[in-house]
Amino acid sequence: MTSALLFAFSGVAVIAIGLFGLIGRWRIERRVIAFNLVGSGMFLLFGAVAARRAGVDADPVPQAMIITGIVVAFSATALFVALIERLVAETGRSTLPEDTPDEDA
Amino acid sequence: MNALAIFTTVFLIAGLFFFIAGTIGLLRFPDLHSRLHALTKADNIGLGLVAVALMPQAPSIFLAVKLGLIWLFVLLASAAVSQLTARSALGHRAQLGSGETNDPGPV
Amino acid sequence: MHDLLFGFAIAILASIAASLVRVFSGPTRSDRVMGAQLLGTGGVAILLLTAAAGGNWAILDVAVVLALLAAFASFALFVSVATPKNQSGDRDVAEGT
Amino acid sequence: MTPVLFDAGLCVLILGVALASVIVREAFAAIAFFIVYGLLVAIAWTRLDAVDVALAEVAIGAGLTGALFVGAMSRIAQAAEAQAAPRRHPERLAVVGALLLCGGAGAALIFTVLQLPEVAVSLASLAEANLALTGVTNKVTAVLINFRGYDTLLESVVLLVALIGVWSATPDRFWGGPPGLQLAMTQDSVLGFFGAILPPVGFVVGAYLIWIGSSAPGGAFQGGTVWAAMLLLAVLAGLIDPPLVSKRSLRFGLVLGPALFLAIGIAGIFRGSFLGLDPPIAKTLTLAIEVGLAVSIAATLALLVIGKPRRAA
Repeated sequence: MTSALLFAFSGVAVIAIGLFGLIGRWRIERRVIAFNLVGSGMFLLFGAVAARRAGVDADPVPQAMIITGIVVAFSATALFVALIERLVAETGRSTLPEDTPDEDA
Repeated sequence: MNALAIFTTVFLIAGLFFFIAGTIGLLRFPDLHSRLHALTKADNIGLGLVAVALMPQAPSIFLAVKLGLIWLFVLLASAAVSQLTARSALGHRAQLGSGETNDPGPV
Repeated sequence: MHDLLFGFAIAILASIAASLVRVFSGPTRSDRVMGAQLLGTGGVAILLLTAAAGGNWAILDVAVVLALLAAFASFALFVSVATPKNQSGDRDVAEGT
Repeated sequence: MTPVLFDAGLCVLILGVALASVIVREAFAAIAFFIVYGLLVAIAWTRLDAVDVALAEVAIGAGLTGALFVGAMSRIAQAAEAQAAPRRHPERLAVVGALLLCGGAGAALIFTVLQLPEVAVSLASLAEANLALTGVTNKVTAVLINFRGYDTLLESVVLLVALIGVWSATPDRFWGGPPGLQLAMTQDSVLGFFGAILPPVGFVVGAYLIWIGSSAPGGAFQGGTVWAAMLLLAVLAGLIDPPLVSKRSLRFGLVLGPALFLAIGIAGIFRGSFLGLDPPIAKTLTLAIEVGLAVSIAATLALLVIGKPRRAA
């Protein structure tokens, strides 16, 4: 099934884009979005690879696992956000210490 | 092509017209309020025509009613959001230049 | 009919793709919300079309949830636009500097 | 031919939106793009014949995650106001290195996908063969509640742990207070009107999704998420206040689903196996678990979006 392969490759590309955001962005709130893209790309890759078999009913097991994954990813993101908020409240910055530019930089 | 198919096609073409017109308006109109006006055409009429077009294709009355309900939901949401958008734009114009700064800009 | 419906779905996809420009360039937050809102409506239309084309009417439920949640997301975005102490944002007035 | 064209267009759009959410300058626009991304991926799931996943994606990926980001972004922006804007451009070498790394990772993944056997290994026929024992006809629901019930049970516990984690980030002086901030626009008439109309409709839709989940796409996660969104809408519109995190009835609602699931699972030991649902009453048990889970999921997800207490009780 060509379409499934198409979506699988898109999933790969989304993972790569998210990875780039994760590396290339310094503000943590942007990194959270990038991180979610990586996760979503992986779900898409997983689901599309599982859906390659044309003509037969879709496999329910990967679908169930992806639904579980989406919910867990959301809860992890919420935890992530709460920790960032605390970090910002403590430090006044939304970048990690090692990414904060020196005053003379 | 039977009568139902013609009905569907005609309504879909009309719906598509409103979607494209709405998008062009959203892109080309000069200010927020006229853009909003264009947007609501796509929301309200475009989707409505698509929903009506597909009703004869639905295998049961229940599904045809569901198509109508979906349109109704979008209509309701769009009306309220548009109202809020328009009002917020007016409100912000009033306090122009008061304490609004540009985003520091993430790198 | 199947191909015809997909043809219309492609056309609407192209149309909402164009409205992404508004989400990208703004200039105000309200503009971005409006662009996203048009994408939501177009997404609903596409779901209706593909549901009819494939005869997979369960997709209509996705459209119902999308209609509800798009409204919810618009509201969440909107509340952030309208929060008075909003220091972070881009300009919310086209002619502002 | 046209469906493939449609899929190709959809893929291009998904990639464009994902890229835009990473490179666009304003954080607000990035969030708007992320919401649009979730919507487009949901359409992709329907194209992959995974309507259950599409429902979960559109509700959580597009709706709730967007709301979570928006709330977090404005709070972070307020707190980090004093932050000197470090608007520096990364060194060109670093960008090239990052691009190479990401491109390499992508190429490796594509190579792996191409190495996979032509025909995907599928458990579909196995699920099909045992479907009659579960009393439901939606295979995804059968997998979630019955075949791989332990997965779902643990997941519902993970949600609770995440919520405890979020609450743990509360500064001491606010502990016991209601979560979230006082909203500025509780008196807005349009929002109030809309907030009064939409939640009842949404609650019916959520209940419908949970009910239909046994025979068609839907279920506890999808229905529970719609409920969560409606709860949040009512909070946004100022119709209800978030409860104190120390409230006993709230805590009861949070653990209802996992506790019920666990209790039924333990009862299953005496009839055969842990988490095994007795075939004659499997449908009833499944529905009971789904309703309990949906209540807990709705409460937990809504509270995860609202976040930790930010004012004293």
